Amino acid sequence: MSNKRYILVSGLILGLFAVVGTALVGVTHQVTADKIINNERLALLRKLNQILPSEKYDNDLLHTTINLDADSRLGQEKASTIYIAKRENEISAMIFPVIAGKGYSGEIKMLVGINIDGTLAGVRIVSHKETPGLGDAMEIEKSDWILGFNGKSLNEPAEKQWKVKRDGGAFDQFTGATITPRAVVQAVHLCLVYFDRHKKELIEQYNKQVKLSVSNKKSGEPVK
Amino acid sequence: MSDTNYNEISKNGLWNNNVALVQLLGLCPLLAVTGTVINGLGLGMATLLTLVLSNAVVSLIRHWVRPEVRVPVFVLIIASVVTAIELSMNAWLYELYTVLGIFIPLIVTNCGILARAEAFASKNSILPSMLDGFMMGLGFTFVLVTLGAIREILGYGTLFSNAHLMFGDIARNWTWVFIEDYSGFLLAILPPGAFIGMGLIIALKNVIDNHNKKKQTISAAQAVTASEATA
Amino acid sequence: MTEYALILISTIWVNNFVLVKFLGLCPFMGVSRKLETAIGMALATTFVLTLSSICSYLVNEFILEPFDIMYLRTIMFILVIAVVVQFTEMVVHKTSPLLYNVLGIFLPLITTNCAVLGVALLNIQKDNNFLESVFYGFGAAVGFSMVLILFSGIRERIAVADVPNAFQGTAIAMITAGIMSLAFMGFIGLVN
Amino acid sequence: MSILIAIIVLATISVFFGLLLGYTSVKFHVEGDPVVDKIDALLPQTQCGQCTYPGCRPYAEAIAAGEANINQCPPGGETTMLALSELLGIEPVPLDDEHADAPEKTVVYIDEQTCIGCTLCIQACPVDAILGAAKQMHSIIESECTGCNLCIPPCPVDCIHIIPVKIEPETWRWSLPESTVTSPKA
Amino acid sequence: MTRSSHQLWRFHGGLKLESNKAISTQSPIVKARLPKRLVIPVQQHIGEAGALLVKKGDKVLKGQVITQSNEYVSAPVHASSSGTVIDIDEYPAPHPSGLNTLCVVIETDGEDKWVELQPTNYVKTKSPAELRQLIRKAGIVGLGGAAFPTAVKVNPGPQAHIETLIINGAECEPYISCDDMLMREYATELISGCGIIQYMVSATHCLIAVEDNKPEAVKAIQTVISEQALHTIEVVSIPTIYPTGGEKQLIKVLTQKEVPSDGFPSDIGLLVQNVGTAVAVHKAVVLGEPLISRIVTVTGEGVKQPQNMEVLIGTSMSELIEQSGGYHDDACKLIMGGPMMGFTLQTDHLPIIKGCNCLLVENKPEETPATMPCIRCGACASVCPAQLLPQQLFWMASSKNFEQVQDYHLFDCIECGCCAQVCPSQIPLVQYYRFAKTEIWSQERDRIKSDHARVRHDFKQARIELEKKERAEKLRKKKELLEKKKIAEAAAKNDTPETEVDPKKVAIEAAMKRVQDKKAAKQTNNTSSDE
Amino acid sequence: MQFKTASSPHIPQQNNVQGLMFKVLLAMVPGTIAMIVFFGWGVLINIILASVVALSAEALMLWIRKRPIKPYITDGSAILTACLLVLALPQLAPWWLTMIGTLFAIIVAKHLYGGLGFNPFNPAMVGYVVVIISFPKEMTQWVPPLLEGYTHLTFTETLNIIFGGDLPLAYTWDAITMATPLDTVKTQLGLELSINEIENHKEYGGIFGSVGGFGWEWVNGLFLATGCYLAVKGIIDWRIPAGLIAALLVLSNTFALYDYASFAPPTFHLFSGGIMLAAFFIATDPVTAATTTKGRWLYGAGIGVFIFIIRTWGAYPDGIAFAVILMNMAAPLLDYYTMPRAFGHSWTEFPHHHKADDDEQ
Ligand SMILES: Cc1cc2nc3c(=O)[nH]c(=O)nc-3n(C[C@H](O)[C@H](O)[C@H](O)COP(=O)(O)O)c2cc1C
Ligand SMILES: Cc1cc2nc3c(=O)[nH]c(=O)nc-3n(C[C@H](O)[C@H](O)[C@H](O)COP(=O)(O)O)c2cc1C
Ligand SMILES: Cc1cc2nc3c(=O)[nH]c(=O)nc-3n(C[C@H](O)[C@H](O)[C@H](O)COP(=O)(O)O)c2cc1C
Ligand SMILES: Cc1cc2nc3c(=O)[nH]c(=O)nc-3n(C[C@H](O)[C@H](O)[C@H](O)CO)c2cc1C
Ligand code: SF4
Ligand code: SF4
Ligand code: SF4
Ligand code: SF4
Ligand code: FES
Repeated sequence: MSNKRYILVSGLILGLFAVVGTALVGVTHQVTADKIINNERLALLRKLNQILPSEKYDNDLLHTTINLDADSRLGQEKASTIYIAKRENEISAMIFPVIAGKGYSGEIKMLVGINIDGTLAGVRIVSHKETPGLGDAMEIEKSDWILGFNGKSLNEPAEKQWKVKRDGGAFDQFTGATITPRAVVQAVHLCLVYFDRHKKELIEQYNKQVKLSVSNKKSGEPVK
Repeated sequence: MSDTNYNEISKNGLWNNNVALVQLLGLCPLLAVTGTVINGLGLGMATLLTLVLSNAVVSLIRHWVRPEVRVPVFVLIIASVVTAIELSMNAWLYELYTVLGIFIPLIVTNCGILARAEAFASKNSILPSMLDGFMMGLGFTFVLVTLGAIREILGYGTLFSNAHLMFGDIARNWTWVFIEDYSGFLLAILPPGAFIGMGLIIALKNVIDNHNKKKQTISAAQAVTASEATA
Repeated sequence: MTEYALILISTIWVNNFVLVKFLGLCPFMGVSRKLETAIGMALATTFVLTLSSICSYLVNEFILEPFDIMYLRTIMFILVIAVVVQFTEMVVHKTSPLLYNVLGIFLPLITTNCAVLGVALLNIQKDNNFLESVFYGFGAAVGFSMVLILFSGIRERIAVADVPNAFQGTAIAMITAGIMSLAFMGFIGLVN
Repeated sequence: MSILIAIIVLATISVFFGLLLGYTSVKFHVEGDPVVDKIDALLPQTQCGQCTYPGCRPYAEAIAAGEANINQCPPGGETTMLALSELLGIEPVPLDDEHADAPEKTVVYIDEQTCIGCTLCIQACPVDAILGAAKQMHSIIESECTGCNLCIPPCPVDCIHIIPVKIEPETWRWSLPESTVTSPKA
Repeated sequence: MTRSSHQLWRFHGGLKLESNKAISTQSPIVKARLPKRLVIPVQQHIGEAGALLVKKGDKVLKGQVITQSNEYVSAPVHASSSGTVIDIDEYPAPHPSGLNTLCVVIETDGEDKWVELQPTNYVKTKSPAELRQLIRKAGIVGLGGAAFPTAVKVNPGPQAHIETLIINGAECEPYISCDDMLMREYATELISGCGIIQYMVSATHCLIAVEDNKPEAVKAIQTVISEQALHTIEVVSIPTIYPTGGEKQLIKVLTQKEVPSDGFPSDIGLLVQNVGTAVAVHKAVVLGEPLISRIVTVTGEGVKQPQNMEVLIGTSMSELIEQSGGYHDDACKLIMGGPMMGFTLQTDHLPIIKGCNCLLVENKPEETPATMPCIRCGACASVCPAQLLPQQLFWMASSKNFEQVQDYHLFDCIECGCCAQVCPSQIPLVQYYRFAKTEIWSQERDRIKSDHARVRHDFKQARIELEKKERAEKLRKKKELLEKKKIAEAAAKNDTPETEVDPKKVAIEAAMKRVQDKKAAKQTNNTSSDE
Repeated sequence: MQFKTASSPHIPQQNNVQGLMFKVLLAMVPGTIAMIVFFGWGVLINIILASVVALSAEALMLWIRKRPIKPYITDGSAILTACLLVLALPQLAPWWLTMIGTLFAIIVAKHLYGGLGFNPFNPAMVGYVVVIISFPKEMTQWVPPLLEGYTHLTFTETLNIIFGGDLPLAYTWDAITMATPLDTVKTQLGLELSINEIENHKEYGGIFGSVGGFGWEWVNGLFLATGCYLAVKGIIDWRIPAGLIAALLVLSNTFALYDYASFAPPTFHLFSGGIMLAAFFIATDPVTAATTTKGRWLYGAGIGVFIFIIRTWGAYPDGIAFAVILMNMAAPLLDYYTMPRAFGHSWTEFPHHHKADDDEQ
């Protein structure tokens, strides 16, 4: 066989299999694409629902959001998304992504839900690198500690009490591990303070967004 | 190959030439996802499916492929199969999929699979190839599950936790709890535990093999003496 | 600059590909019996891993995303890697027998090293930009090479030790890897 | 539609890669397998065929092709097996039990009274270690004999005998000290 | 008294050992009785054994040559006394293997009659080459232990320029005192021998190195030197550290130079000879006497009367022991050489050879120490005078990793035994090295043999091939011939007038046929060579 | 007459492994007593427990492996491993924790590799790392050193805690344990206190003595003294501790000079935690250390560097065990690349491969 044909055949064989393989995958993709997107949505929603049970709101939580620029007060160095819960068209709560930077080892990523009246709806840990068996008691799967935040607010306990017990505060630490809870308490507290200060701005920003999208919709432009 | 020895294929896949224990291939997923039995089982199944399908395809096309594109073609086939499986799992076993994470697409580079394609499927017809794939996959899954069980029991004190990831909500209460309030032997769950556990399993296989060999030689020797006695 | 340094520290020490992330274990176990071969494998892997990082970035940026076929990423990456590796092998084989002896014979083995595909996938997952991708791949490779070479040194020692029968060979190697991994746990917390 | 795009993109790329590989495999073709030579150099060249291959080189080729195990050469014994495992970077394989100990080195000698000068042994000897002509007494050049024993079966009068190679003080070897704590490995 | 103006250096490692020499230096050197039987091995040196010049039944005189070799590195062997050759056969050799070696057995006649000797009165009338010839004829080998033919050593070759002759009187091994006594009693001969060697290799200096635990010897030599007012010979007292007597170590101590690993002292302008060798040279040149006797230290706690003896080569060890008062009851180990480097013998019915400087009888009923595994403590490395890593050598030798053990310079090991001496795990390290060395040599021999076999095999293969080809060729030629004949016959037939065939056509046909045949033949050739 | 044969040398010698180990054990006594004095009976109880477990495990493994038991049981290495492990553990470590650590050390880290002399990793440190990773909570139960304000336990109380796991009625864990100085410094630095503030803190300040942690200074000082004695006697190689201490000193000094508020001073580094124990007794374990002269310098220095890195930036308060195992990993390569120049060889031919020579020919 001449070299040229030899080369050509190689190319074609590979091409042929590529076509077949891609077709297979393509079809699978078509079949599964919607489901996958749905799955991802559901997963996020489930997490949010842990903080804010679905009966507490009636809007499409996943699509009611404010995009926030990087803000070190929430520990976020990248732009982040705040989820807005509404009930009968009134904003009832917000869920903030918060990062506690002073954990025992590395960042602790959490979601903090705050009712519009300033009380905590709930806190959940999204990811962390604390020592397993020591610092990980903050996970809901490991202990109920994190539920202790429910219903707390800036004044309840008092400002000075937003510490772990060892530091003279109101929150339990874990035996042998003070740093992790300290970091979490601190971060939650900061978030509450943030909410307290910026509540108005946030609501305004949201309303603006809504208007914009409404006008956009009117002018027929899709929202990104 | 008409006189394919199916028994032999099965034995090789499950034990004598076990992908994980003997060929030492596919170690990454093996060690990475075996924190629990269910994770192991999930990845094992995915791998098994990949092995069967890719072996089948490779066997079908084995006469058409020329050497310089052989590896790319095989890889392409395996990758297609894996991606299809990945997408399906993502759709129907979403949570398991997120737990196994990057190791599902990495089945592609599970050298065990390419090795079977090269060593067996490209030389045999479709049925033996599929059986080979199945048995190899089963052997692999077996190791995954064993290691998963060891690590789960030691690490969490449970077995079959999170079964719902794979079998749906009915499986939520399948979890066996061995020790209530077990604080956990973390080593077992952490990376070092995976290596050490695997080392112990391989050693165990060696012990069993040695034992069998001894038995064989002893029985052989007995047979010889017996025949001598009769003669 | 510090962020690149951190990527290197992270990939080499803290999130070592082999001992912590469980990638590239097959060559780690398979090619570590002798120091010399381990060094060869280390060099070859460093080359391929870095290359694969670059290729996968390019493929992602200029093919997958523009055509919106992200779901084909596994296929694309592995195909590109396989072809690049085989191409390199053939060229090196012909042009530089010396280099071939050092690197070439390991090249085919590398296609099925999950670290190679892993680095490509992780780069996308982490949204690394071009330079970050390169550093990530290079760091991962250096981490891989380092533990591979250290491991081979220890294995040469173990090979002459009075290891119990059942543990000879791969069993004790696994346990050794386990203890190495234990030691690497000490780096937890250095960087994230 | 999106499937079509996917297929087109991938197919184009694959064809390109295929062409590339085809081209390189033609342009950068390399002949020969130097590994065989290296393996052959390690074998004892006794040419005895105990490895089940007709001589050392065929065995070397079989090893290189991955068809034969490295522990099949009894004359080479453990040393050769270890050398091969080193060369090929594969795990040492224990020798089959029967050949576990390095076999004693032997040569043959021809009982000159009985030899009828049939020249059959000369034809069998792979290394021309037998001197003699038709109908005349044959004798072995001891220094050339590799101890392969191939000359024994053809001999019609069974006049070829195996004798151990004599050990002189100069060729004597110190033994490996027996460790009192770690029993020798299997 | 001693001129220790000479600057000294230190070599790495080494050990300070209890010398235990005094027990054998109480009395002067005793001449051993003439034995009834002398068993003289033909191979007593490094290099080739010579061919026998005598046969059973021959009468020999003292000093008569009994083997001779044409090899460069070899030395002849002489009859140590007059008598009759009663046997030439294999006898146990004084060798760690305990194997037999070819020996000439002489029954002495008690007359001890010399062959005619040719003394040289004025050494400098002879050329160095002539002197070397004398030394070669006298069968002199190094008496310091290695038994390397001295004639070879004193011929460093045209390029080498020997600056300094070093005479090794260190005698660093414990117990041995033969060199000590030799220096005390034969100082004059020693100085004479030094002068001769110095002249032969035209060395400008001569240093006689003596460990500082032998002040008497130093004094004796010093006296001779000052008596004769020699300026180029100097005696140097060196610190007592084992193994400072090792050639390379001694050179380092005296000159700070290191002999290259793959070289000889001559490469750096030095020559080292043992004191005994120097005396032997004196005897060979000045008196014309070949090397037929040497001084042997018989010592140790297991022998009743330790002493130094002048012994004829071939004398049985048991006789020496007997003359030294016999064994103590608790004697348990017989060692040829010193306690650090010597090897044990299974029996004392062995002949004294040129390289045997000491018979050491031990009485410690030492239970074999429990060997523990190496704990890598590094004690061995810190005492190794060759600056090796003994424990690495040990690991590799014990796992038969003969490649790597050479990477770690196994062959630079001088087997001094320091490492084994300090090893807390009591590992017989030196035996591992000896095992590895002999094993490697053996493999090397096998390799040479197998290379050789491959060549011969290929050669045979090629020959068979050739024969096959030739046979095929012959066959083809025969066929062709036959063919031609046929054609010719046919042509002849065709020549008959009845049929009119064009002769041209016939010729063309024949030619075509030939071409076809050739093609066919080529093909068969090709296929056969493919086989 | 027939004689015994043996290989040279033939001089009986005094050195043996047993003697070596017992000398090291003896040298550990003063420091250990200081620990008992400052930190209570827990140390002693755990040492006894660990030694018994270690010896039993050793005997069991030898029996299974069909090796002679007596020479190994009496060689002292198992006891040494047990003692070193216990000295690194918190004093109130529960019995099962000590046991798991010891069993891991003896069985996995030592005997799976073939027992004495064959293990590439320091058994005691492997045991320690296993337990600190697996049981971080228990590993923080350090007793405060003879300080006021903290309750001190009697022998029986200690025994009860270790074996029973329960505290005497009146006590809480927080009352009888506290973070070690190292841990405290790390924690408080994390909270952005300065070194000075930490040392003078009304609550934590008490645990700091004049140079290192209170009590720890004495323990370390005694280990330093006996360690030096061992080094002088040539039982351990002085280069390893020297390298370790030098590296730690240089690093901590540099950083403390750079920013004295956020980096602990060198004296604190050297006299807190188990540095002297590590430098003279742990890093010097001949089996697992590098063996060449240069290799030993590098080995010691490497441990020092890793200790500093892990102490300063890592998650674990003290990095000794990790650092030691990390350098154990490097020891074979260190040995290989620091081979001494053999007599009569030149440096340039390193690393010498005669195989390569063959190829050239
Ligand atoms: C190995 C190890 C891991 C630790 N991990 C954590 C952790 O993840 N979270 C934490 O808060 N403290 C952790 N600590 C404990 C801290 O070092 C510190 O001692 C503790 O937080 C102080 O709390 P305490 O005052 O209650 O003892 C760990 C300690 C050790 C030794
Ligand atoms: C094969 C061989 C060749 C030697 N060639 C020479 C030589 O050419 N010149 C020389 O001075 N010594 C030569 N020697 C002698 C050695 O340098 C050395 O003196 C001898 O081996 C005795 O040394 P020892 O007693 O320290 O072991 C040779 C030795 C051997 C084994
Ligand atoms: C460890 C060792 C110790 C030695 N000690 C002595 C010694 O004390 N006296 C001596 O003459 N030769 C000794 N030799 C032999 C010398 O190295 C060298 O071969 C000898 O001096 C050369 O002289 P010769 O050829 O005349 O024997 C020793 C050799 C070794 C390897
Ligand atoms: C100076 C010296 C230090 C030692 N240090 C340790 C040690 O840190 N850890 C340990 O388990 N054993 C130690 N040992 C004991 C012994 O060497 C160790 O158990 C071996 O590693 C077992 O093979 C030491 C022994 C000596 C002589
Ligand atoms: S068994 Fe060994 S020596 Fe004999 S022919 Fe085969 S390779 Fe050669
Ligand atoms: S003589 Fe016989 S045994 Fe010797 S090489 Fe020839 S055939 Fe083999
Ligand atoms: S002296 Fe013995 S135990 Fe120590 S390193 Fe050397 S061989 Fe090993
Ligand atoms: S016997 Fe060899 S390795 Fe041992 S100290 Fe002497 S020279 Fe060094
Ligand atoms: S499975 Fe990861 S390299 Fe083989």
